[in-house]
Amino acid sequence: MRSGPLAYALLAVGILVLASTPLYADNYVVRTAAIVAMYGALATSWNFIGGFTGYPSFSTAAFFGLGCYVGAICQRAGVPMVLAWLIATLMVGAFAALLGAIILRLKGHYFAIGSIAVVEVCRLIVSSWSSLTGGGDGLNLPLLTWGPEQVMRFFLFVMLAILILSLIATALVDRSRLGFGLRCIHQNEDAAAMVGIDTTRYKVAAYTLSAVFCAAAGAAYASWTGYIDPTESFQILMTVKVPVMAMLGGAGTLAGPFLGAAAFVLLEEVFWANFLDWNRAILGVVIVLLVFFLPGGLLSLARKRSAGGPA
Amino acid sequence: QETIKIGAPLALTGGLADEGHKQDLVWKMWVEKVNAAGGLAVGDKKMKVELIEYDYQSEGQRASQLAEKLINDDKVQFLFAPFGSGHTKIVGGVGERYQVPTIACVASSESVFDQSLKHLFGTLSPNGGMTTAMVKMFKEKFPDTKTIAVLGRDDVFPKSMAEGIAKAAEAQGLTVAYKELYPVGTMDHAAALSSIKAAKPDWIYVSGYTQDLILARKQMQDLGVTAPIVTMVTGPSYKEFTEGLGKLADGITSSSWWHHATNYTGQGVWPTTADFYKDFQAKTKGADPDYVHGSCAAAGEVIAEALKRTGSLDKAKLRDAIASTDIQTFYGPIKFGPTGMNLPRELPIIQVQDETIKVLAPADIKNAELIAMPK
Amino acid sequence: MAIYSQILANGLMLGALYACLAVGFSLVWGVLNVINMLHGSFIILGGYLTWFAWHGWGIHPIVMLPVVGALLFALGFALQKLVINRVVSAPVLTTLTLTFGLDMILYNVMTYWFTATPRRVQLDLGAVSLGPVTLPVDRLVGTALALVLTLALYAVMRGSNIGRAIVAVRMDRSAAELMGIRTERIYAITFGIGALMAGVAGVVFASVFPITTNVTGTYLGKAFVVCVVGGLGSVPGALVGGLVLGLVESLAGHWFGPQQAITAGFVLMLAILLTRPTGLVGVRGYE
Amino acid sequence: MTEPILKLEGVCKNFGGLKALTDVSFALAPGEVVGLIGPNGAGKTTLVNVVTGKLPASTGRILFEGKDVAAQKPHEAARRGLARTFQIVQPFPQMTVIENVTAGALFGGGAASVGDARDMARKSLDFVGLAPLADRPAAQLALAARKRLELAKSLAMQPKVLMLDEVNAGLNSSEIDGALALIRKIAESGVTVLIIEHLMKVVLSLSKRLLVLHHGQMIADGPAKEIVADERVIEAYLGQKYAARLKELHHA
Amino acid sequence: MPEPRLDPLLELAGVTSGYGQIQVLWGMDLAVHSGEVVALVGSNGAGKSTLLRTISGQLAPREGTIRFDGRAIGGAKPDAVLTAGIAHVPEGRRLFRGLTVRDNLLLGAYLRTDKDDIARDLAWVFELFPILAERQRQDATTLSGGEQQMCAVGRGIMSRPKLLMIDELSLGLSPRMVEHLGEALIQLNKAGQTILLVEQDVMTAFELSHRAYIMENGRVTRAGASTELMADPTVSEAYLSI
Ligand SMILES: Nc1ncnc2c1ncn2[C@@H]1O[C@H](COP(=O)(O)OP(=O)(O)OP(=O)(O)O)[C@@H](O)[C@H]1O
Ligand SMILES: Nc1ncnc2c1ncn2[C@@H]1O[C@H](COP(=O)(O)OP(=O)(O)OP(=O)(O)O)[C@@H](O)[C@H]1O
Ligand SMILES: [Mg+2]
Ligand SMILES: [Mg+2]
Repeated sequence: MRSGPLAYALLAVGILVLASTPLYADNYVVRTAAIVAMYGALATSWNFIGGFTGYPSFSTAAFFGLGCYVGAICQRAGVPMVLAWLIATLMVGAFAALLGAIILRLKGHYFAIGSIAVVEVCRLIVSSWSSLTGGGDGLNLPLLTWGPEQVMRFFLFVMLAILILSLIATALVDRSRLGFGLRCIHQNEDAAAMVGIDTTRYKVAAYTLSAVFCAAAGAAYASWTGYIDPTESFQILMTVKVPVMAMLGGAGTLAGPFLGAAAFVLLEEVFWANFLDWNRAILGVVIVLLVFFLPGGLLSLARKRSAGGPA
Repeated sequence: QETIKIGAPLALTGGLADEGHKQDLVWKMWVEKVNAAGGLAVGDKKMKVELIEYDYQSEGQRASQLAEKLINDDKVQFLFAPFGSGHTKIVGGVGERYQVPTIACVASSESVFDQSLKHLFGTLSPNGGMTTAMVKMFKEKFPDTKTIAVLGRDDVFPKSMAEGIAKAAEAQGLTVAYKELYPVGTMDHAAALSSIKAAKPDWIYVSGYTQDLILARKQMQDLGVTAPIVTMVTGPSYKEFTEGLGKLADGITSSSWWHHATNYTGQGVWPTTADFYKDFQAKTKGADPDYVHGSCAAAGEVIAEALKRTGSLDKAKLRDAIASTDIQTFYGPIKFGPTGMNLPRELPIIQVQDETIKVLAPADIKNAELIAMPK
Repeated sequence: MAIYSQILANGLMLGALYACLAVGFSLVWGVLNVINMLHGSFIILGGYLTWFAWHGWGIHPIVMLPVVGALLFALGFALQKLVINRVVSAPVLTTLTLTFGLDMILYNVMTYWFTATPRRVQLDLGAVSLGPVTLPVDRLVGTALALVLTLALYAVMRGSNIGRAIVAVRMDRSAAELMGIRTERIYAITFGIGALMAGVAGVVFASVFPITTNVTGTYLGKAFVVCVVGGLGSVPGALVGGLVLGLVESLAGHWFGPQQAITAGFVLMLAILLTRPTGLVGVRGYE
Repeated sequence: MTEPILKLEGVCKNFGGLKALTDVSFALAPGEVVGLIGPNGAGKTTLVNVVTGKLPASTGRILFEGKDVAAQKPHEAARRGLARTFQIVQPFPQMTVIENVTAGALFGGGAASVGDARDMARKSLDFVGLAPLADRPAAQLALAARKRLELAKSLAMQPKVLMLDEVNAGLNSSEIDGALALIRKIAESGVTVLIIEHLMKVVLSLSKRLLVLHHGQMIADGPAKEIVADERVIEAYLGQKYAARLKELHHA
Repeated sequence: MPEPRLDPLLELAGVTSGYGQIQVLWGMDLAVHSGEVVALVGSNGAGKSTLLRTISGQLAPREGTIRFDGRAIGGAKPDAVLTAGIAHVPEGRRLFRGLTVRDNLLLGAYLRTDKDDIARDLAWVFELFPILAERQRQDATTLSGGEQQMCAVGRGIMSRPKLLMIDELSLGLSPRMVEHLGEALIQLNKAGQTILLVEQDVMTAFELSHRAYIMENGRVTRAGASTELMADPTVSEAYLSI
């Protein structure tokens, strides 16, 4: 992943646009910006395992949902909000590390299935452990008492902060031994082990990184909506959507997942606002077209233009 | 000319699409009727009503997103909450934050209203009212009833019904021989039904959504699981249930919040239940409305009344006016309790007899007696 | 003890239906390396066609079996030939994205036309009793059909030229070309067979379960589990996986309550993934 | 007699019912160059896999510098100085040649930073003569160059023992001459080399000592000249015609 | 009827070919007559495999003509080329995992419909390689390297080709196995099979063939009778040293 200045410029512009929405736009736009930031963070997070390492992970919703629940349970126990988010992040990170040590022994298809099963199992456990999680009734969280504008801005900046942290982590990993090793694993895991890469540890690190930002986003999201339940928190759809976003933008790049998330969320926005009955189908058509005409993701457009002729 | 804007995030696709379409249908009927009459009275002038709907695809996250869009972009003055307790909570939370009065027509779990959302009002009565009376009546009619088996879907409303009935049954001296929840996404009830069969209960009570209940009834038949009383909540309230089961629906009891056989008179565009029934039949070419239709169609009257009384569009005033609503409609009385929920009333108990819905209680609208399940 | 024979019978009957549901998905995944997100919708489409034929013209589902099979084969064949083949050798995430998009379209079309109302073909054939065990006739027939169809597919895969060609293409596309196999055509046939099996599963399901578009995700999830338990890409794998899953869910439902039945299925799947990633009867080679 | 650097004692490896290695024992002295031959399927590659931790041994001890390493993972083997090449070359295809080798230096060769690793990689590319292709993606290389890349990568790991699994297969005679010179150079730098090869020309011109595996058993271990005249080896491996050809050459 | 002895069975004239932007073949001329064994040797990356792929239709020639049995087959798809009578045993055996030895062999006859003849040919392959008959129910990829190579050749024969092209017969095989396979090829040829053999081990190649071509950088640099080439000091210097 060679991230040129273009990628950084795109990112900076994107983040600035999102951050400045409260200055000129109404609350709904701010909210959309916060959702873009949230999905951006999820997709960027996924990139560690899916993009760098090339493992088709579908665990995003599990981490997000666990983040929701750990955060909510802490908050209900009286832990201050931000501390609750932190606890959620750490606990889910630890959980991902443990889980990773087990399911990362699987490769390819089997890993994909294992990771998707994790979402289901988490959902089922959360919904049957009613004493702690409220089961199918879900959990209510204390609503913030500030005015709607303030709440919205606050969560926009929280989501942006998570996004920026995930991007910084990406940039750091990209340059480090870890990033190099992960890319080797992506290319050829056997050979990677043979040159001395502790593949298990590296993969677990990537998987954990792919979890922590999701958990943080989930915990913040729970505080934001004020009510969570198992079906909403562990959505299989989210688990498929996030990799799709990353693919749309360009998996394995710094800016791609964020751009893909932004494009996806905005497209959804346009379609369901304008096509009541056919929004899903139209989005489906757009996805199909993108797969055909931009298989390398949106970023490949920019790259094609800047790269010129064949090397 | 200014209009009154009501926003409704609806599930037009996804798991709750059918319910969403019902809401969409009657709300549109109501708006049409109101506007044909010149609009709603706000003080002494009349204003047209505009209904703005978005499809939230049965996804909670999106429901809250669309509620915000309705408030911020479309500047609606009121929200109609979508179907189901869970999504009502989510949309209610958004309404609360923006202090936009939100009318929930299809949420009956007390847990939705006990979180001090000051702007959320529900037209259904608490579902606690559906259990105690039912146990009492069945015990009275069938004194041999000693044991009950309960199978409930693990979802806000069906779960609270399952738990409520078990509690009410125990309180009145029945033995709960079996009580389990099944998770959302269950494809098959054979295992649970086989266990129930082994327990030989006098009463089988199943809660869930239409498709779960159709499957459960069908499998009961297949596996030879029977009891003198079989209750499926809220199966027979829906025509999809009776249509899907045909003959098999016979004998099944349930409770409901409203039935078109009732005869209420009140204010609004449909002064009597019969008026509404007639319009509805005309619109749907002969279909029968269920409680979702009734409750949603009546919800508009809450708004109409509040506007009439306050004579302004001030949100805070409107909220207070709604809180003190006390009206009669074709759907029955609407008067909100301290949590914002319609006050308890005697709810209809119904039974399918010869593939049609009969009302067993309350006494004033009753048109049949409870019969045992056909063998 | 009587209850156990009933529970086992329930489990086996359910398991056969699961096998029928999963076999096409497994084949497409194993051979084409495509995780077919459309599979659940194909099943429901087959189910709806059956329902409409039955409801509208009183056509018996058995008659619809070959009709729906042929229609879905054609649909699958065309989709693969015209759309999916263009990216079939791309990484699995790309094809997944593609079928995800296609499913959004199909799903939307189906909910628009058919609505989400649960429909059921009311055959209500009653039940037969074998000692303490009650066997619903429609489910028994469904089970038999599921088994026969799955075994028929197995026979095709094992004994016919097309079957050999499908395996060959899966294992080594360019070597298969050298055998004179037209790989794109085999891909389309395989996807067609996958859709066909989904369609006939839909016919069987419509006669046994209420069907609605809401359950496409559930079906897809079951197909996943069955594939893993039995082994990816093989017909016997789907059969064994389906039966084992049916039994486990049935027993767990009895012992721990229905709430834990699905969890038990997933736990079984995770356990198998970790100890025997190739499934109970799977072949190696899909890593 | 110096302490052996690598020593196997009674190593067995089973795949289900198949006995791929049965009771294999031998030792390599530091700096030695030894050939390992045997019919197809004899278990040679399996042996390398077991020694480098890619596959766990069923039973037996593997001593590296006197320490039992039978339970090691591949990356531990690499860091200890046990490097290998793959019979079917395994580059990181989308990475450039230099990046491939850098990976070896960074993770196996103990380089302190990515920059250091790059310097080490450059040296090892020079050593094998791949420097001109340093910036090509590995996937574009022809077979001979790929095999060299494997070598360069292994060298960058600063190995003490290097196991070469058919690095010369598919090369023609003149290319083989180049490869031979390279392997000799590696051996001269003190690395212990185990060569697996079906090309007798390579094996004989590099190693004085030969090991012969047959059906997973070590059927011979000794000086190359004696081994190629051994009836069992001729029967199992060389074939009469080839043995005759070899003998002719010896007389000439 | 054309005179079979004079007209070559396969004839390439000025064929160029390659992958994407990389051109590999730069004007190949080559002929194979009925009943011959022709060897093709050359350094690594010379383009031998590319040539076979171009003939068998996996690659389309960019220029030049390929004639087989009197018909132009340049640019035809692999199944058409196979139907015309050319079988290609690819480099590295490429047997199908998960299929038995027998199924692998039968796949060689995928395009044939003559059931009885297929059975007869299968029997003939088993006669040629008795070990395959012994192992016919076993998963093909569990065979030893040499046995796999036999199976691959057998699979080629199963299409009953007029021309059998074999890429890298001896790659990774023990000397004894190479000898064994060589004998089998000679037997095949005696039974009338025309063979185009690509072989890295030049000594083996010359021993097995009647004529040979030497390729370098996508062109033919030498051609002639194998015995002559073997005796040529320039050739033996470049390609032969034990
Ligand atoms: N992972 C495995 N699972 C099952 N059997 C295996 C596995 N790896 C190797 N084998 C079998 O073990 C035996 C030894 O194989 P190995 O690759 O070590 O042979 P080899 O001596 O390297 O042969 P060659 O000279 O052909 O490379 C063979 O019969 C092979 O089929
Ligand atoms: N799929 C491919 N894409 C791009 N280039 C290729 C491809 N396959 C081969 N090449 C290139 O084409 C050239 C000729 O390769 P080819 O395999 O035909 O050589 P060969 O004579 O068969 O060599 P060998 O003796 O190694 O088998 C080489 O430079 C190689 O790198
Ligand atoms: Mg080997
Ligand atoms: Mg070649």
